[in-house]
Order: sequence, then structure tokens, then C-alpha cells
Amino acid sequence: MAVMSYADAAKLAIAEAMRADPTVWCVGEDLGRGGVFKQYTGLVEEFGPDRISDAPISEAAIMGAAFGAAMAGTRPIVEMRFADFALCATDELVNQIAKARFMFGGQSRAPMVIRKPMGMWRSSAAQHSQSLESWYVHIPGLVVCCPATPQDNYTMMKAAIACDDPVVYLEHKDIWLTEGEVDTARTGAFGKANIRREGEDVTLVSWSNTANLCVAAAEALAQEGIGAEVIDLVSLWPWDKAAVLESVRRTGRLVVAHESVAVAGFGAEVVATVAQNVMLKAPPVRLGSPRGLIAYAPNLEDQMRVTAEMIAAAAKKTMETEPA
Amino acid sequence: MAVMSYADAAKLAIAEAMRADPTVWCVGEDLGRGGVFKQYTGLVEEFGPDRISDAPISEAAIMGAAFGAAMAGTRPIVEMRFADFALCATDELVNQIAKARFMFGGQSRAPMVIRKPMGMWRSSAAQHSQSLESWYVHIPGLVVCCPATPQDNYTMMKAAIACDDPVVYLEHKDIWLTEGEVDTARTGAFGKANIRREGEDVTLVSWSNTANLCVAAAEALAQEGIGAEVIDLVSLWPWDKAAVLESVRRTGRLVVAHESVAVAGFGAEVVATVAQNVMLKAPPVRLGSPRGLIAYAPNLEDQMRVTAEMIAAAAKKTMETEPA
Amino acid sequence: MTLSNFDQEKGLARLHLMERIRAFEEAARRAAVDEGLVLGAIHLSIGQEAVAAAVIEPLRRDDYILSTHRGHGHTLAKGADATAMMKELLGREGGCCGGKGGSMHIADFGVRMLGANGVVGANITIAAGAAHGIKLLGGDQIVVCFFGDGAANRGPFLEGVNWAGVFDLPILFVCEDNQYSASTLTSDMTSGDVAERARALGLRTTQADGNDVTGLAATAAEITARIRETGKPEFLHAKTYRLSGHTYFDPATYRPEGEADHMRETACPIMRLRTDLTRAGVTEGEMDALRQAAAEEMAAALDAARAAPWPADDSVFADVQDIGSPVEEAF
Amino acid sequence: MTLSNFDQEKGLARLHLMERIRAFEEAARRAAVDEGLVLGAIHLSIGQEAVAAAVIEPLRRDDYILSTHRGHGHTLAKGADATAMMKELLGREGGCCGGKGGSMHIADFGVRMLGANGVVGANITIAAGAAHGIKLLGGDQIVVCFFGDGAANRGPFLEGVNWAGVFDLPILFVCEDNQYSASTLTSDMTSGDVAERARALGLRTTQADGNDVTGLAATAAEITARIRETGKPEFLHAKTYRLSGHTYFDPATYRPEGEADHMRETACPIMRLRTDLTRAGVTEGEMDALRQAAAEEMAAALDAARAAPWPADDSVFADVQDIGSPVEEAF
Ligand SMILES: Cc1ncc(C[n+]2csc(CCOP(=O)(O)OP(=O)(O)O)c2C)c(N)n1
Ligand SMILES: Cc1ncc(C[n+]2csc(CCOP(=O)(O)OP(=O)(O)O)c2C)c(N)n1
Ligand SMILES: [Mg+2]
Ligand SMILES: [Mg+2]
Repeated sequence: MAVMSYADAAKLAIAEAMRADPTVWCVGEDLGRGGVFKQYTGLVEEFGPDRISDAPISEAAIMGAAFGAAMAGTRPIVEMRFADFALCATDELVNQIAKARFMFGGQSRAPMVIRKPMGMWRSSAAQHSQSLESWYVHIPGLVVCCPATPQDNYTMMKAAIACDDPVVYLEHKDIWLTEGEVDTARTGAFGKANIRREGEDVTLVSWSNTANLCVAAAEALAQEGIGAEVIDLVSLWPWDKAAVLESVRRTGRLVVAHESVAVAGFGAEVVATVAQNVMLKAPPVRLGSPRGLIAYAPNLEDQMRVTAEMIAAAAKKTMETEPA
Repeated sequence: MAVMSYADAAKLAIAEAMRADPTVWCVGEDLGRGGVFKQYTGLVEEFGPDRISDAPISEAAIMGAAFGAAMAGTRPIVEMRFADFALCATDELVNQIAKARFMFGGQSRAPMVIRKPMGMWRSSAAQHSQSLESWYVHIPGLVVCCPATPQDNYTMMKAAIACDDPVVYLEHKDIWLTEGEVDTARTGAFGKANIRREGEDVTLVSWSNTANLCVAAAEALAQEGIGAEVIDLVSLWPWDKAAVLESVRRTGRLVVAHESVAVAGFGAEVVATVAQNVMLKAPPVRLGSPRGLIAYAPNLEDQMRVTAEMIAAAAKKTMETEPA
Repeated sequence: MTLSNFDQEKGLARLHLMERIRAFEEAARRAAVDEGLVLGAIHLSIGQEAVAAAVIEPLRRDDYILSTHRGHGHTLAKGADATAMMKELLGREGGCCGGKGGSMHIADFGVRMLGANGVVGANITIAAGAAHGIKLLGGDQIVVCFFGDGAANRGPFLEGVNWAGVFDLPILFVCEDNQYSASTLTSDMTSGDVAERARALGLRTTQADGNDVTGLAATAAEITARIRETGKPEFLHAKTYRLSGHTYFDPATYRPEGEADHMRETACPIMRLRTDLTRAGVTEGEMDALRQAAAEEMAAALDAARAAPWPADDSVFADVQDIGSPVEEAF
Repeated sequence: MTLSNFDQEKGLARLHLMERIRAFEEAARRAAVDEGLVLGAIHLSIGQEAVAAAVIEPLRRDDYILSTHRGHGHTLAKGADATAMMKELLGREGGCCGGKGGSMHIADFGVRMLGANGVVGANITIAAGAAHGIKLLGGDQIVVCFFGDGAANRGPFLEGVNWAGVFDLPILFVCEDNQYSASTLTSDMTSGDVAERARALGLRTTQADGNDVTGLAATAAEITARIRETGKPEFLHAKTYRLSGHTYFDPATYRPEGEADHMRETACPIMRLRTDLTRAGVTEGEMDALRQAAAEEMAAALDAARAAPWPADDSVFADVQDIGSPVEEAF
């Protein structure tokens, strides 16, 4: 087992996949110089500029052309640079890629990985900080994945490249350099949560970097004798409903936390699903960004953040409530 | 009070607003010939081609240019033809229009109405049938409105034109010709639900055309002695949380129904909000489209539909459950 | 078109294909108007058949084409089965897309027709990508991408054409210029000139009469041979005219009075080819027989479609996605 | 530039403005690198100051400009206050956007600078729309829209320029061509030529040396006067060079060795103007004094910004929207 960064873990997965399958290639702006977050550094030296392909500043064409190339028999990995810029290619993703196989009655496939680095990254302001994972979950035809750890970024990138469906792959920009152990022998499956910590008192459900905050919150809660189970969903479609329901049936308490806007966020889906299926001991708590915008000034930016402290406090609140 | 169609009600609101304020104008493809659903018929004759402006097939430019014109002091009504095509202008709406006022520290406003006819309209298939209202609710900076009746399409269109925020205005394509009484003296407010029917046994929450199906379901339930309260939210951001909570506190039972995909739909927000605030007598029910795609063949298309019968059955199911 | 080097056999084949396209669409229109059998919007290419027939003629079966909302002609020309297409228009089992797409998403990957598209201009970047895929895989196929004059005002036009130029891709972009974008005269909404745009984007660009199938076929043969040879993208601007409305139910009253009639009499590509063939000595009878055969083929296609059942209800859950599909428990 | 008709006073004013722009950015860079005071990415326009100075010179205060991620120079040239801008870069109270936008969203609507933009090319359609608004309201202002060479590969370039042409709008599009798009040589990713694209889109198009502020100012004065006269859009392609990295922390190692040094010695617009002014008889001392004044102004701006407090925490909930704002109960 090697220790590597979140960025390098995905890069390793890509390199291995490219070695094994000559039809896998990457395309995006500035990839030949390693990409904007250096998450492609060194790949062009091994695979050459055709397979680590630069692109014009043309998000619609990057997405659309990669789709065409997928229909023609290749397996593109599409780099969108910032998840925000992917909005320039929304028609291509939502109206074309997600729907083509169905509209054409199964004649086509779009085996693509669409990388969209997301989330707050100090003082990037409103156009470079968004987390829109719930949008993609709402679109039939797409698989949605939000890894939180180097291990999952390795494992799920491999799974995404192997997948014949289009996978919206949302890495979090704030953890590119976070290091962790990566077991390259492990394989991953979409729809299988990563139980980051077990606990019997309260269930914390999250994904992406907020799952890491949940682990921190659970550690703090443990100090106070509260056993928090941390379910890192890893993929949001499909999502591991079974793991969540099983856990809340045990704990009777639920906190869902995510960085994205709370209103109409995927946290609502998790809470609603639990509410439809399980009688909890206390009202569920949902934490997400206020429905406001992400500012440049650090103190303003922080107003939009869900923190480990807020998660721990929410968990404690569910503990205080008397069972109904 | 006059009887008019859903399409004509909005047209009347627009004509009145244009008469009162010379800075109001409409822009979109084919508007000079009445627009693709004839919802602009006759306006060019009264207001001329500068104010009922045709546009190239350039959704990004329609949206972006209207925004620029709004910043320069006009009040544009933007026609996107089909909500699906608005995805070609997602950057403009989400990264620019929704965020500009905030990013620029309050220096700018975007008083715009963005019309996006949505929903299933017989055999329009996957690229001409989508309902993506939950996407827009998730975006800070936007007001979101989904009128279901001629009265609300008149009242809310007037409110939308008067509003200094960008309003995503989602009319349902299947009810353009539906007629109803319109009282032009009535004024509307965003965030105020339309209680379409009162009842004490179960609360049905909906919006857009599905609210009309809820009324039909409530009528059927009344035949069986079940009193269903129908809350038509009309606007989804802001939404009338107070009316919903007040109602479910009385009825203890909740069915939320919408045409859009259930997973990560706005119904989840409603159910989650209720679950966080009210102890219900029975598990809430959420009805929406399966996470599948809308097909051309009518029988396949129907598989994605929420019907009045399904809503009534869901309401009855909540009645059968024993209080916890 | 002078008839000096006119190839009679080819001319008859083209006439037959154009008659088939027209007969298909006339049958579809009848099915829609008279019988209400076509439930969605269909966009007829009546008057534009020469572009499909001529440009696709030199293609190999393994070359790709991508089309627009007005795609019946292209699809038939590439070799798709009319019955499967008609079933698709009626939303029936056995339709080429299983009844899921309808006219606007007609596709036959078996003949490498990668689909019509309901979003104007969206096929341009996708087509560039198909050519990119060919290049990456080392294939020698080419791609032809059809789009309308209105589509040239959308951003993907610039992005897709630039892409093909940057990556030197084997693709022919064909602007099928029928002068209208739905009810709008495209020239009113276009600044500058479409062919100039393509030239400015670095593509070798040819302008042609899109209603003269003979001349256009010669031009297309030359261009596509060159693309296969050089691997470089080219652009063809073919001027034509849509003789019917935008959709089958559009009366097209926005046109100047008499314009369509005048064009029907002077520009209809079928009529023009018949005139040329007559001059070359082909008899009316021979030509009428082709029309008759086409009409019969399409009547039979419509009969088969009419008789076909609806797709199985649960087929709607198939082919959404493999992972997290709506049929899985996860839903 | 020959100096025969050289206007010394104007030359000194331009030099001062360019020195101010450079000093502002040098101060910002120092604040970022040495003190860690600038938290977000900033994009410096060092080497490109002539475009901002020359093109904005003939504008009236009520004319509009729209800029890019590289917008400090345009903003200063339009007349914005350097201290408010510096506070914005540091995310402080009193910043021109209240600390909400930072460098990439710098704006001063008071001088009709309608904002920098973090999305490449997005300002092009918005700018066309501002001109559309002017026309609808019967105003006589004009709009200038700056964007980079890389932006010309995005769809909104085509859509926005076409829009301006179709509606005959009073706008000048300025492609500030510094030859790079982040770490990529733009020419490698561009098919054809940018100025040709604008011509093909029907716009009168001028190409100019973007590092010769004197010549460019004359050109810009002529063009903007014509736009105000005719109401018709035009296009200016100004070739320049960015002497620093893409962001302040980009070492720009992707450039050929020596290229930047060579350009610094031969193309720097400040150096070139100083040479011209020297020939016209202006002394080094006079010119150094302007540099000194600019440096002092920006040092003071930085001091003021450094001393300014953070914005009030709850200001983050202001100016999101009136209806359904996060501060309302509805949330
Ligand atoms: C992005 C987008 N905008 C608008 C439409 C609606 N629409 C369908 S066809 C059409 C006209 C297209 O004109 P053109 O490209 O010239 O093709 P033609 O219909 O003439 O074949 C329009 C506006 C659409 N389908 N997609
Ligand atoms: C739509 C979009 N794609 C990518 C980026 C990332 N990006 C920021 S600046 C830049 C380079 C822009 O090049 P150019 O337009 O020439 O402007 P310059 O930076 O040279 O001033 C890129 C790719 C972005 N901000 N927006
Ligand atoms: Mg056309
Ligand atoms: Mg550049």
C-alpha cells in the first residue's frame, strides 16, 4: 500500500487504465502542462499529446466532441477544469450525453468520465466554488460520484473509466493534496457507501469533503461518549440507500451534511427517503450552505461553510430530543 | 372577470406591463410570428419588432444579451421556447445572471423574466419534455415560479415583471389552452401558496400542472369522504413553507407530487422540511417521475407520469397507516 | 447542369432515392394529418432531397453521418430501413429507436447514422468528436455533419468547426441552407455570411446549388475523396429551399406570397432532375415507375407501422443506464 | 510610431495611466507574494497596459466597458478608484464589490465598468446586450467589450458578435491578443484567424499593434467616433503580450526560453512610449516622476487596503436577491 495524494490517486488510476486500454484518452484545456491543478502532470510524457489532449477554451466542444468520440468507440476522460465551467456544456451533458442511449433505443453508449473539480477553495468566489452534485443526480442517464479520500479517488476513478455509462465525477478542489493510503488491489462499486466509522447513537451521512468533516465530528463526539456512524456515500447515483436505512434503523438519529446549498440539495433526498421509510427517535437534521452566494472575502466565504463543529452540534441536538 | 386561457393570461399581463413601462420588452426566436406556442400572438402589432424582438437561434446570446440590456436599464422578458433549450444558456443564467448582483457587491440588478415552457407535451420525447424546476431552486439569486392556472399565470407574470430579481418562470406546455377565470385586480406575491382546496385529512402539496391533478384527486377523495387540502405552491423559491407546515400540523398526512424526476426533485425538499419540523401520523409520500427518460411512444411516455389516480391512492395510503 | 457527361444510371438511382425520401415524408404527413398516427412534431425535408442524396452518395457504409431535426432524408440516404423508420415515427415496436425517439431522434447506428438531434446545432461538436474518435483509432472513415442555416448562429457551430480545424479531422460540415429558421428568415438574424464564417475558421469551403443533385453529387464526390485523402475538414454550403412548412402542421404563412409556389415550379430538385433526365433521353414512364415504386414502398412501410404494436411498457426502463438504472433496486 | 504629430501632453497622460496600472498590479503582486494578503487568484495585465489606456481614452464616463478575468487595467483606465479596487483584491470592507467579488469580479458601475468576469468569453453576449439596452432606451453611449484571444474559441464569441451585427448595436469588441490562453499557445488551439472571424460575422475590423499606445489611441478614437456616429458594431484586434504569468503565481515555464525577456526588451508598451517621449524631448526625470507618483499612489492604496477591516459577516446575506433572500424567514 502506498501513501499518495487525492490528486495522484486519480492520476494513477487513469495511467493504469490508459496502459491497459489504448482507447482511453483525456481531453481538456492545458492538460499538456499538467492541468490547472497539476492532476495530469507527467501523463503527456507517457501517453503523448493525442491521448492527453489539449483543447481550445470551448467547454461545449470538449464535452460534445468527447461524446462523439465515445460513440465512435473511444473512452474519453473529459476535464472541465472547474465544475462551474461545465455549465457552458450543459446541453451537451444533459440533453445529449445523458439521453442519447435511451433516445436512440439502446443503439449508442457514452462511456465517458466527466471530471468536474468542485467546491470551495479559498477565495475563489462565486464563479469558481460551486457544488452542484444534486443537479446531476436529478438527471436520468448519469452516474454521479463524489469521492472524499485518496483511496476512493483511485478506486472510483477506475470504476468510472470501466463504466459504460457517462459518469459525472466530482473531485473536491480543497483536498487535492490530502494524502492517504491507497490499496490498488481494492475495487469499487457505484452505490456502495464507505462506512468511514461505525457508531450506534447517531448516523452522519455525507459525501465529498464534508464526509471528512463528519469523520472529524465523529471523533470529537467519541470524546464525549457519543458513537456516530459516518456514512460516506461516495456515489450519489446510485446511492447506498440500504446502508443509510440500515444505519438509521439502528441509531434512530440522522444528520445529513453537505457543502452545497441546502435548499433542493441532495441532503433533502436523503432526509426525505429516510422519513418515508424509518420512524426516527428525533427529527433529522440537514446541514448545507445557506441559499446565498460564495464570496471572495474569507470571513464571508466562511459564512457559507458547514464545519465539523456544526456537524457535531447537530448530532448532539438529535441526542437531546426525547424519543417521540 | 374574464375567462381566458393560461397562455392568454400571461400575454395580457405582459401587454399591460409593456403599456405601463416602456422599458419592458420581450426577446426570443420567432416572437414576431407569435412564438412557437402562439403565446405572443398580436403583441408585435401593438409594440413593434424592437420590443417584441426576434432573435437568432442563440440561446446563450438571448440570455446573455438580455442580461446586459437589463444592466443597462431595461426589463427584458426572455423566451427560451422549450425549457430544455435553456440548458444552452446555463452559464449565462447561473454563473452570470444569478450571481452578478452579489459578486459586484450590489452594484447591479437583473430584473428579468426568463420564460421556460416545461413539461410533457404529448410525444415530444426526451429533449422537449423536461421539468427542471428543482435545479433553479438550488441556485441562490434566482426566484422560481411555476404557475398552474390562468389566474396565477396572469398574477405571477405581473409580479415577475415587477420584480427586480431574475425570475425563472416555468409555464407548463400542456395547459396553454386551459381556460379559467382571471381577475385582473388580484395581485400576487412570491412565496404565497394558492390553497386550491381545503381539507382536514391529508395535505397534498404540488405546483405546475400536477397541482391541477391534485385538485382532481382531491375531488375524487371527497367522493370517498376524505378531505384533502391542496396546496399549490405557485412559486418554489421562495416557497410557502409556513402554509405547508400549518396544514400538515392539522392533517398529519402529506403527499407531495410533481411531474419532474422524484430523485433530487423539489418534492424531497418539501418532505425533508416537513420531516424536520412536524411529527406526521403516517409516513409522507412523494410522487414524481421515475429516474428514467421521457419517451416518444405514448404508452412509454405515460410510464413517467404521475396521475390523479396515483395521487388519490397515495393519499389513501397515508390514511390507512396507523398513527405512530 | 449540362448533360454532356451525364450518367443516366446514376441519375435514375438518385431520382429513385429522392422519390423514396419524398414518398416517405408524404406518407408520414398523411399518417399524421389524416389518421393522427404521428403524435409528435415531424419536420419534412420536401424540396431538400438533393442534399441528402448527393452528399451521402459517395460515402461508405462505415462512414458516419449526423443529422438534425429534419433527418428523414439523410437517414434513408445512408441506407436505413424505411419500415423501421416509419415505425419509429408512429412510436411502435420495431421502430429504429424502439419508439423512444420518434422523428426528431431518428437514428440507425447499423448504417452509422448517429442520430437526428432535437437541439439545433448540437450535432456539430458531436460530429467533430466522431471524427476525432476515428482519428484516434486510426480509422479511414469520414464523418458528414448536416445542419441548417439557423444552426450557424449557435455557439457550437464555432466551437465544433474550430475543433475540427485544430485537430485536423476527417469531416465534412454541410450547411443545408433552406433560408428559414422555423418562421424566421435566417438572413434577418444572421450577420455576415455562413460560408465566410467557415473560411475564417480555416476550412476549405465550397458553395453549391443544393437543388441540383447531379452537380452536387459531383462536388460531394470530389470533396469527400479529398477529405479521405488529406484527413482535413471541409465545409459545404448548399443552398436549397423547404417546400413545406417547418413542421408538418405549419402553414408557413410567414413566407412572401407565391414564394413557395415559385420555388416548387423552378427549384424542386426532383422536378429538375426529371427535366435533366428527360433531356438525356429517359422516358416519363421510366421515371414514373420509380415514383410509383417509392410510393408503394412507403405505403407498405406505413401499413407495417400501423399494424405494429406499441412497445412493451417496461421497455421504457431499459437503456437508460447500466449502473443505477431505474430498473435496479436502487431506485 | 513616427513622432511628427506626437502630442506630448497626451503622451504623458497615457504614460501616467499605464504606470498606474502597472504599479497597481505590482503592488497587488507584492501583497500576494510577500504578505499573503491576496487570497484568490489574480491575473496581471503587465505588458498589456496600452490596450486599456488607448481604447478607453476616447470613451465618455457614461459609456460602458466590460472586462475579463484580467481586468485591473480596464477598470483603472475607466476611472475607478485604485484604493477601492485594492481593498477588493484584499477582500476588505470598502472594496468596490464589498469584498464579495475579488479581482476576478472587479467592477465599478459608477464609472460604467460593468464587471470583470470569471468565465472566459461570457462577457461578449452581455456586452452586446448592454449595447442593445442603450439602443432600446435611445441613448447615445457606446459599449467596449474586452476579451482575450482564447475567448474567441468559445461559442458566445460567435453568438455575441452576430447579435451585435444583427441588431446594429453601438459596440466595439476588442480582442486583446496576448497569444496565450493560460498555459496554452492560443494559435495551437485556433483554426483560422480571429480578425477574419469578426469580418465573416459582418463587422468592420481593424488590426493594430496593441503595444503602441500612441497609434492604438488614434485608431481607437477613430473607431469609437465612428461607432457613435453610425451605431454599428466594430471589431478591433490588438496584438500584445503578457509579460507575467497567467496568474501571479504562474512561473510561465511553458514559454520558449527567452521569449518573455525578448518581449520585455522590445515590446513593453511603457518602455516604447518612454522611448517615443524621449525622442519628442521629454526628460527621463519627468517620466520617472510619473512612475514615482504611480508607485506612491498604489502603495498608499495598499496601505489603506491593508488597514481596512473585513466586511461585516452578515453582509454576505445582502444583495443576493430581494425576494426569497437568505435573510428572509423563508430560508
Ligand atoms: C437550441 C435550439 N433552439 C431552438 C430550437 C427550436 N427549433 C427547432 S428547428 C428550428 C429552426 C432551425 O433552423 P435551421 O437550422 O435553419 O434548420 P431547418 O429547420 O431550416 O432545417 C428551431 C428554432 C431548437 N430545437 N434548439
Ligand atoms: C469558460 C471558461 N473556461 C476556462 C476558464 C479558465 N481560464 C481562465 S483564464 C483562461 C485563459 C484565457 O485566455 P484568453 O482569453 O486569451 O485571456 P488571457 O488570460 O490571455 O488574458 C482560462 C482557460 C474560464 N475561466 N472560463
Ligand atoms: Mg433553415
Ligand atoms: Mg490570451
